Amino acid sequence: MNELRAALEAILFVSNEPVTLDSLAEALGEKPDAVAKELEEIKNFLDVNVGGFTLEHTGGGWRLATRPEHEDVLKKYFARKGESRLSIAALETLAIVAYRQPITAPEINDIRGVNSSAVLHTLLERRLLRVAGRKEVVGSPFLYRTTREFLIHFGLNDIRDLPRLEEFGDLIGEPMSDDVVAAIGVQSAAVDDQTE
Amino acid sequence: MNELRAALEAILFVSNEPVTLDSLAEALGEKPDAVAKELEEIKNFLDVNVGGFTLEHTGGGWRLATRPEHEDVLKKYFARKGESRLSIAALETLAIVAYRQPITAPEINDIRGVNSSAVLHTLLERRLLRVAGRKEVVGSPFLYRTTREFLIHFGLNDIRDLPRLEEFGDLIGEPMSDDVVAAIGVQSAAVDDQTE
Amino acid sequence: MTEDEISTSGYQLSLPTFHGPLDLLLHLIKQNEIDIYDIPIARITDQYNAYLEAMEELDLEIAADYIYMAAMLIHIKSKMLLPRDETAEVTEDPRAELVNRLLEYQRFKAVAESFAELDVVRMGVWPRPAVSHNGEPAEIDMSEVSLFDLIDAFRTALTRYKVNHPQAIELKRTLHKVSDMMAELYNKLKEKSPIRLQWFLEGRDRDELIAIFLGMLELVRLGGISLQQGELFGEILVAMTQNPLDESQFAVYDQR
Repeated sequence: MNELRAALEAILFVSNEPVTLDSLAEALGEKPDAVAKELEEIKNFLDVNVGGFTLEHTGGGWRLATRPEHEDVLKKYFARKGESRLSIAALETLAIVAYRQPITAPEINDIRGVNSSAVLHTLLERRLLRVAGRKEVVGSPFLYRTTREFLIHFGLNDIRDLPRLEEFGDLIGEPMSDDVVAAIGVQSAAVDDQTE
Repeated sequence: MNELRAALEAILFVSNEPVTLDSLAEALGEKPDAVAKELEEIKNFLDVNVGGFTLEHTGGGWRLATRPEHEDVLKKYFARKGESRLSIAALETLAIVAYRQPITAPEINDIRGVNSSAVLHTLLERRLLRVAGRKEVVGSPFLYRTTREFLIHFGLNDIRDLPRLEEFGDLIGEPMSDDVVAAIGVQSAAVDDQTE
Repeated sequence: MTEDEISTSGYQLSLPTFHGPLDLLLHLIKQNEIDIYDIPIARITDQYNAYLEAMEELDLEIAADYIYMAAMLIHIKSKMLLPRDETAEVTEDPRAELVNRLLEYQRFKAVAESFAELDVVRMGVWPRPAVSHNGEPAEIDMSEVSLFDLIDAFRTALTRYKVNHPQAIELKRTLHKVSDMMAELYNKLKEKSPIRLQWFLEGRDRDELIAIFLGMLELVRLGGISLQQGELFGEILVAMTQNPLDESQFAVYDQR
C-alpha cells in the first residue's frame, strides 16, 4: 500500500477543517506536487468506490465530507440518537434538582441564571424528574423532584445515597471552597424527607 | 452503488463514537442482519483498499478510526502530544475493576496492597471508570465500574471479551502440593464469575 | 517495575521501585527462586526489611502500606514459630492468606501488563473529530452519564452562581439562631432527660452544629442543663437540672 497516500488519508480523516496542500507537504516532508497528485487520486478513488463521503477541494484546502444526498439520512439518524442524549443544560438542571429537591422552576432559573423550562420539560418527558406538588408562595409554582428512574439510572437505592458534601471534593479531586460546601450543605436536610 | 452501504458510510463518517447496530438499523429502516453484513463488507473493503483508516467493532458498536501506525504522522501534523500513557498503578486498578466490577475502593486497595484513591480519581476523570452507586456495607463506599470509554480505549467490544483471569500470570513456583491446597482452600474458583 | 536512578552524595545508586508491598514481595520471591506456596518467611522478612531500610537511607518516603506489610510479615513469622496444634483437624498455614493475596495480585499485575501493551497501541488510534450537529451544544449519551458527571454539573452550576452573585449564597443560607437551638434542645430535654448528645446532633449541617454548640454552652452556663461524659471519648449525655430556665430570655444570646 502507498505509504504517502495512507498518511494523507489518516490526516484528512482526523481533520474537521480543510487542510492546505502546503501544510500537508511540510508535515510529510514531500513536494507539494507529489501530495497534490495523491490527493487527486484519493478523491477519484472515493468517488468511484465510497458512496458515503468524498474528498472536496474547497477554498481553504482539502477535506473529507459527506455528500449532499445523505443529508436526510443523517438528520434522521441524529434526531433518533438525540433521544438518548442529554444536553449539558439538562444534566445541570437534573443535578440541581437532585441536590435541592423539592425545588421550583424559578429557583432553578435563579441558580442557573437562565430559563430552564424547556430543559425541565425534557427531563419530565424522560421521566428523570416529576412534579411533586406546588410550593405555597405567590404563583404556587410546581415543585420538582427526582424519580425512581433517576435513582435506577445512577445506581442509587435512595436519594440519600447521593455523594455527600464531604465526599464531594474527594470524588472531584479538588477541595471544595467553603462557601460552595455551605451552599450544598443547606440542601442535605431537604433531601432527607424524600422517600419514594 | 449500494445505497444502504453509502448511507452507513455517511453515518459512520460523521460519528466520532461507536454507533450501535440497532441504532443504525432503526434509523435506516433495515434489518440488523443486513446492516451487520454491510458493515463487515465496509470493514473488509477499507482494510484492503484504504491505508489511512479502518472500521472497528468496539465499545458495543462500530466506528471509523485511524490505524496505530499513523500515530507519529498525526502527532506531528496536529502538533499534539496525545494523551499520556496510563501509569502502572492506573493499569493495575483498571485490571482489578475490569474483572471484579462493581467494586469499592477499599476492596481495590486490599488487592493492590496500596491506597488507590488518587489513581481512581484520574481514571474517573479520563472516563475509563465510573461511579455506579454505593455498596450496602458500613460506610456505604462507592462502587466502580468500567465505562464504554474503557472498552474503546482497549479496543474491546464487550467486557466479556476479556480473556479469563486464569489465563493470566505465569504463576511463580511449583504446583501446589495437596496439603497446601487444603490449607489455602483453593480460591481460584471464585475468580471467574465475572459477568456484567 | 522500573529502575529509578537515584543520586545520593555523588554516586549513583540504582534501586528498583515497586508498586506496593505485594509487588516488592513478588520481586523477592522471584529473585530468590522461591516456591510461592512454601515461602521461607524469616528470610523474606529480612530481605523485605532490608529494602525498606535502603529506602530510608535514601530518604525515600516509605508509605504506610509498606510498613503495614512489614508488621504482617513479622506476625506471620511469630505464628510459624508456635508449636503446631496436632489435635486440630486442619492446620491452617499462617502463610495461607498472604499466599492467596500474592497470587491474586500477581494475576492482576499480569493483566495490567497486557493492558499496558494495548494502551500503547490504542493511543495511536484516532477517531473522527467531534462535530456539533446543527450547531447544537454538547451532549452526553445518557447511558454514559454517571454520578461523577452529576456532581460535576452541580458544582459547575454553583460555582457559576457564586461568581455571578458574590453575596447571594450567603443570603440563601438558612441561619440557625443560637436561641432556636437552645429552645429546641431544652424542649427535647423536657420530653426526655437525659439524652445522648450524639443523637441530638445527628444529621445536622455545620452551621447548625455551631449554633447548637454555642447554645449548649449558654444553657450550661445558665445552669439549666448538665453534660456528663463517663469516659474519655465516651458518649456525652445531656440532662436537665433542677434549675428551670425562662425560655423567653433565650433570644438574648443570639449574636450576629
